[in-house]
Amino acid sequence: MKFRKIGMIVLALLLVSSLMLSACNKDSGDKSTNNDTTSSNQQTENTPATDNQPAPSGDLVERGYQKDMKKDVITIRAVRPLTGDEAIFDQTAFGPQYRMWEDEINKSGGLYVKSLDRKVPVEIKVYDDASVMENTTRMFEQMVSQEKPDLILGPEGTARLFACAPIAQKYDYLLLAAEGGALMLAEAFEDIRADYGKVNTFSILSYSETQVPALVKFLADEKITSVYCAYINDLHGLEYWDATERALKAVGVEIKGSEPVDPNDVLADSIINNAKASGAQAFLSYTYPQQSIPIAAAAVQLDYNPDVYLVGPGGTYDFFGLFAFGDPSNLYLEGLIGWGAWNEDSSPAAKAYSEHFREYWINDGTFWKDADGNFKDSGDKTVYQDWWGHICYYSVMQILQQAVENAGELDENGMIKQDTLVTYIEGATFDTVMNPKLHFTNNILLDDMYLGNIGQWQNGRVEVIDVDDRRTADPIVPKPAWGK
Amino acid sequence: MGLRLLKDAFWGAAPSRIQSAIIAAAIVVMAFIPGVADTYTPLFLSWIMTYCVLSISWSFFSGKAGYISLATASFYGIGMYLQAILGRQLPLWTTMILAAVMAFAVGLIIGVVTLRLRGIYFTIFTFGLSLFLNRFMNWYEGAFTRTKGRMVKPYDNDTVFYALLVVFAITLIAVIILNRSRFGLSLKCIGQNEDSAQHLGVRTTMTKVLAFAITAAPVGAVGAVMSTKIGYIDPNTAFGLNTSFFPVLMAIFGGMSSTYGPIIGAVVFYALQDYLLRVTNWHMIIFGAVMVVVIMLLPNGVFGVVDTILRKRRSAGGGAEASHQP
Amino acid sequence: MTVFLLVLINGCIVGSTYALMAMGMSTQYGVARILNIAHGEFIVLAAVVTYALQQSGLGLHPLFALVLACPIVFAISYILHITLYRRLRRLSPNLGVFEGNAILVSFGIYYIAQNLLQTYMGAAPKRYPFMMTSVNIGGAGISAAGLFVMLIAIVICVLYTIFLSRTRLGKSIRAASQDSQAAAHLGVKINSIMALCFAIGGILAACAGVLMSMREQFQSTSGLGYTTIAIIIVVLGGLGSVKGAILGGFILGIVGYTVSHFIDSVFMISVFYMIILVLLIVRPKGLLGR
Amino acid sequence: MSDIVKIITGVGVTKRFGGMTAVNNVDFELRRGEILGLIGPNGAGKTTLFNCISAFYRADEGIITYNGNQINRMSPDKICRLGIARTFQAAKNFPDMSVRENVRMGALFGQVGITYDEADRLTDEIMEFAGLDKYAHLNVPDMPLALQKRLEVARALATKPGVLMIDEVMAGLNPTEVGEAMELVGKIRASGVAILMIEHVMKAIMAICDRIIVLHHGELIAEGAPDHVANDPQVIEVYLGEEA
Repeated sequence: MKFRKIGMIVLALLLVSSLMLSACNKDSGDKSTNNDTTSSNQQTENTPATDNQPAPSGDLVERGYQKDMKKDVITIRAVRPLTGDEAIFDQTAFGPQYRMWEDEINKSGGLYVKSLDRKVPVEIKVYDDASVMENTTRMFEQMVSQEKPDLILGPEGTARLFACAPIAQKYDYLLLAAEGGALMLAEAFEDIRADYGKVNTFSILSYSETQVPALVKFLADEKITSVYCAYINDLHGLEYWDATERALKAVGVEIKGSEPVDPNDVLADSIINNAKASGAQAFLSYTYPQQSIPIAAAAVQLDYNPDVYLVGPGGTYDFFGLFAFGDPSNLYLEGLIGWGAWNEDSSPAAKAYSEHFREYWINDGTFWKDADGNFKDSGDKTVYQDWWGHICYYSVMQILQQAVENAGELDENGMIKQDTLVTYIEGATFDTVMNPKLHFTNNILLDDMYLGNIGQWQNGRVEVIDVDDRRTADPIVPKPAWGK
Repeated sequence: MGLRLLKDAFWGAAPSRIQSAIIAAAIVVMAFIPGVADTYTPLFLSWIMTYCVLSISWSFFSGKAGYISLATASFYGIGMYLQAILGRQLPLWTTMILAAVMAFAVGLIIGVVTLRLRGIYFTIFTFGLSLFLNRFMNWYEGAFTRTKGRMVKPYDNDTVFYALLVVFAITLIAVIILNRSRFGLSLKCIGQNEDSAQHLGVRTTMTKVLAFAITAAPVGAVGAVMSTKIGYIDPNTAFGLNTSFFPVLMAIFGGMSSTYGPIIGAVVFYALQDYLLRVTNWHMIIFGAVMVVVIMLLPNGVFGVVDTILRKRRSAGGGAEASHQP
Repeated sequence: MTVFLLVLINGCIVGSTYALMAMGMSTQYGVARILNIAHGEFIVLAAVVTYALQQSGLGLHPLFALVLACPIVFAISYILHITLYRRLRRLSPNLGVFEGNAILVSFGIYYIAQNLLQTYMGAAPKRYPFMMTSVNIGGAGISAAGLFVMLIAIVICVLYTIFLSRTRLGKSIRAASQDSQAAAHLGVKINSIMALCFAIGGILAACAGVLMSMREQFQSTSGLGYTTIAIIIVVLGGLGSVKGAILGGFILGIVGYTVSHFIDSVFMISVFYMIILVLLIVRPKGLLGR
Repeated sequence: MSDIVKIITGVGVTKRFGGMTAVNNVDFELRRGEILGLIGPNGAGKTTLFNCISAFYRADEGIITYNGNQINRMSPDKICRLGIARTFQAAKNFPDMSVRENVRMGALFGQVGITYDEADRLTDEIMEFAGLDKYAHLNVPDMPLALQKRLEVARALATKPGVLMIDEVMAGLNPTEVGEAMELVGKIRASGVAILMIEHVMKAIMAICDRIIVLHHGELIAEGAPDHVANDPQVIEVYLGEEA
């Protein structure tokens, strides 16, 4: 029996130590060896190793001082859910944008890096965190501390953005957020600025800060006097409804009632019956597709047709009519309002981008409509168009591209310097599909940067109905009956 | 008198010198890692130690007493939320102790209420408990604090690593000592045959409740520490089902019959999961298959296989002196 | 129409699908002693079959999917039992250990099934239009699809209870669930009965999946939600008692609907789980359990 | 008669399961250093009475005392620590422990305040007393029935009881094994431990019991010395009546 006791202990220690060794010299970055042995909690002033090259500055970059440096691929990594509850975001939201961008930029020879004065091919690789937050933060820290890629893409959703922004800051990585944005994020930015003196995370997507005032202005403009709201019991729903409730009370619109909706267990009939009983003119469904769809389906079944029916995130997606009612034409959604918003009339750049996006994915064969416009289902590869986020997400890739093109530079390990990009982005103006002269104001975009805040389905198309010059068509209020 | 009673119940024969020497050496070696390795390795090892603590604690109670508990996520989540709420005002080691005490208290209450339930009912109760806490916090946070999740004050990887190392060391040493003590043996008797144990003078209910609560404490402490590494926790993260099921599978894979089985299980399973997540989208299928195979082929895990071979050979061989120390 | 009637009818509509989900699990636990964590995945599988049939453009009524979904799920469940669970039963020293191990094995199967479903159908929610109208009862609109689903669910419940009480196979199943050793002595071939029961539980899950897909949308990850609801009802009704599962399903549907109507649905869910916890302490054998 | 010391007394002990009364108003007593046989046809309530004494069941009515204090409200482990040890009809040993370890558990938990060394010494004593040390290497679940039962008796003895309750320790044994079991029971009585025995093997009961009580349909129908009970017409009619 003695053997068993000692044998087990030795076995246990062998395994633990072998794992430690493998973790220590994990291959960090394909090019450089990991000689950074400074203790882990080094502050941000990443004192460059003493090298003989003078610190690079603008003109030096002009003279291509790094021209001869060897750099054959720009590694771009991200940690996002590819399986589990939140996998749908990578399939329909940010995913199609960065996949299209990567393909096209490599076809054009690669991403132009200022200091190298040449284009370098790009390789995007996404690690799957299986929609488990524990994995997200651990794998994100492994990515930025050990693997040290050239550039990183944002995690999925607001919650993961909260979790990863401090880690990106600690390792001084530029983080352009795609999906996700919230009032609390602005507060989180202030905390980071207080700790680190600057903020490496930039939020591009519009959120309640700009959209709720636009909605309240719209309701007042359409003389809507009463509202009922079903809001998802999570960060998005609570923030949007708190902001809306305050704004509506300020303008004297009556709140007939509100109820939280559980993300997984949605009793749609009960919600619709409550809304119907409240007699409110406007029904706000501040929920994600997983909840908005059953609620909308119940509204149709119980023929509940308020004057204004607003659906939360996903409402202005091409897939909404399909998922909710099995109707690819989206005519069924006539008059339904959703957050957004832009369409092909919003601006020439937006029109060009929309057509380009459609063409690209039709050629790829996974667009939800084929060339002559009828429905084509390719399982979880299907790509839809979204008349709120997509144009922002593609702008994220454009901002990243223009930052590297104008201020891209390598550090002593041959990786792209992050702080020069951050400083550049803070001050620069970008020519993006959502706004030709886009610029950040302390890491977020103000209202005038967006093509619109609220959209309405009108004969199969989303029209911007903000009460200002961004409006592309007059709103239809009251909403016509379902399915006309 | 009280001290003697305590010593009598909880201190058995001292662990063999070789064993204590090796463990001490291992802990000292691990204490040097943050200095040597890069910044990520201490974090990765902290997660491994987390699951070691979870599976050691699980196997000390459920593995020995035979009551399969799926309540690990509940205590883990309690620790997380306590850290999220108090993390900004109190230092880490205070919140860790508070989380351990809180988990112990909840474990005591749940234990008293449920441990007269047998078998499947106890398992369903603990499964339901984690889901209830998840949904209740969902409702409470929405209705009262008007948020879904909470930001947690971050700590750097080395502090977290040392905090974890302390909890891991205490848990491991406690389990080794308790395994030998009257308390540990009575738990084992309960697992082997509860009726016989009770008629042998073992205070079955008190032992079960106390063991359930004692094993909850380290889980709470570990939850508190690791929430600082997640940064933003919500009910699904805190009371996730994986936290209840993974330690069970790790303990079964490693073998519950020995103290070190769960460690092997935790190390191998966690490394496997991390590797699979990076390599394939089919990680859940492979992981699920490994789970099924482990339970089918190794009912008492890797060590179980070693143990049965040894016992068969000894039983057939006859005569071999068998001073079998647990 | 009084609010009470509205809540009752809608509660029964929700309750009928709950009952179907729970009946399958109750049958599987009653005889085969397997609390199947992957139960929800079979429900989703049946819903996927229905959706595929609807998309195929044959213009068939969704109920026809039963003809396809039930045999598929029956076959999968049967094979699963004779390969995995039968061997596990031989391996486990006693019933208590088997029940514990069966839960863990079913958790592994849940992982596999969910990944396969997600790989096949993607993460997007699926839905096909069916009876998108409402029936006016006493001034309030009740969803027509809901009433239709409730009707079919009640028919299935009645048929199944008759099957259990009248047919020879049904009697041997009930005998096996009372006391498997005793039944074995009476010449009931236990092993095959258990595999059959596990597979019959699968059929009931398939029925629940087909009916549920008529009323609401589903996605690859909704399986666990159905499983947890089924567990609550099986405990409420009494582990292993099919009648208890039916009664428990309707009760939970009505209680759930009432709570969500008068308070809100988020609170309702935590009430569900409170019920399961209190019940297990106060009355572990549930309403009709033995 | 005056020096008879009653260790265990039962007055009006009754136990019902649903409608059926398993033990109906039974009075009995166990005297110091005595071997008391408890016999009766199957379903007579022997094991039920047994279980009421050891608190495996809780008696519905009646009072059971041990050395004068009432025990039928106590938990089984308290009763064991007081000094009443028992075995089960189907030997309930600890499968994953060695023979010695099984006995050691009895030693460790049977008495309050016993130290580990005292427990180890007691274990060696009992192993030798019960003649188990030559089987110490055996794998408990694979042991023959006789050894399984002997192990359970040894474990019970390790709790240093004042009374040992044995439930059918000879059932299913061959004649030589019965002889060995009888010899062990005799040795235990000789060591001063009173014994209450349920047994079907008449030869053994008649040979070693000082007194016998007979139960039938939950009621006490006879009590006294073995030969007195053997000739009691009611007992004969009950046994013959049952078997015929």
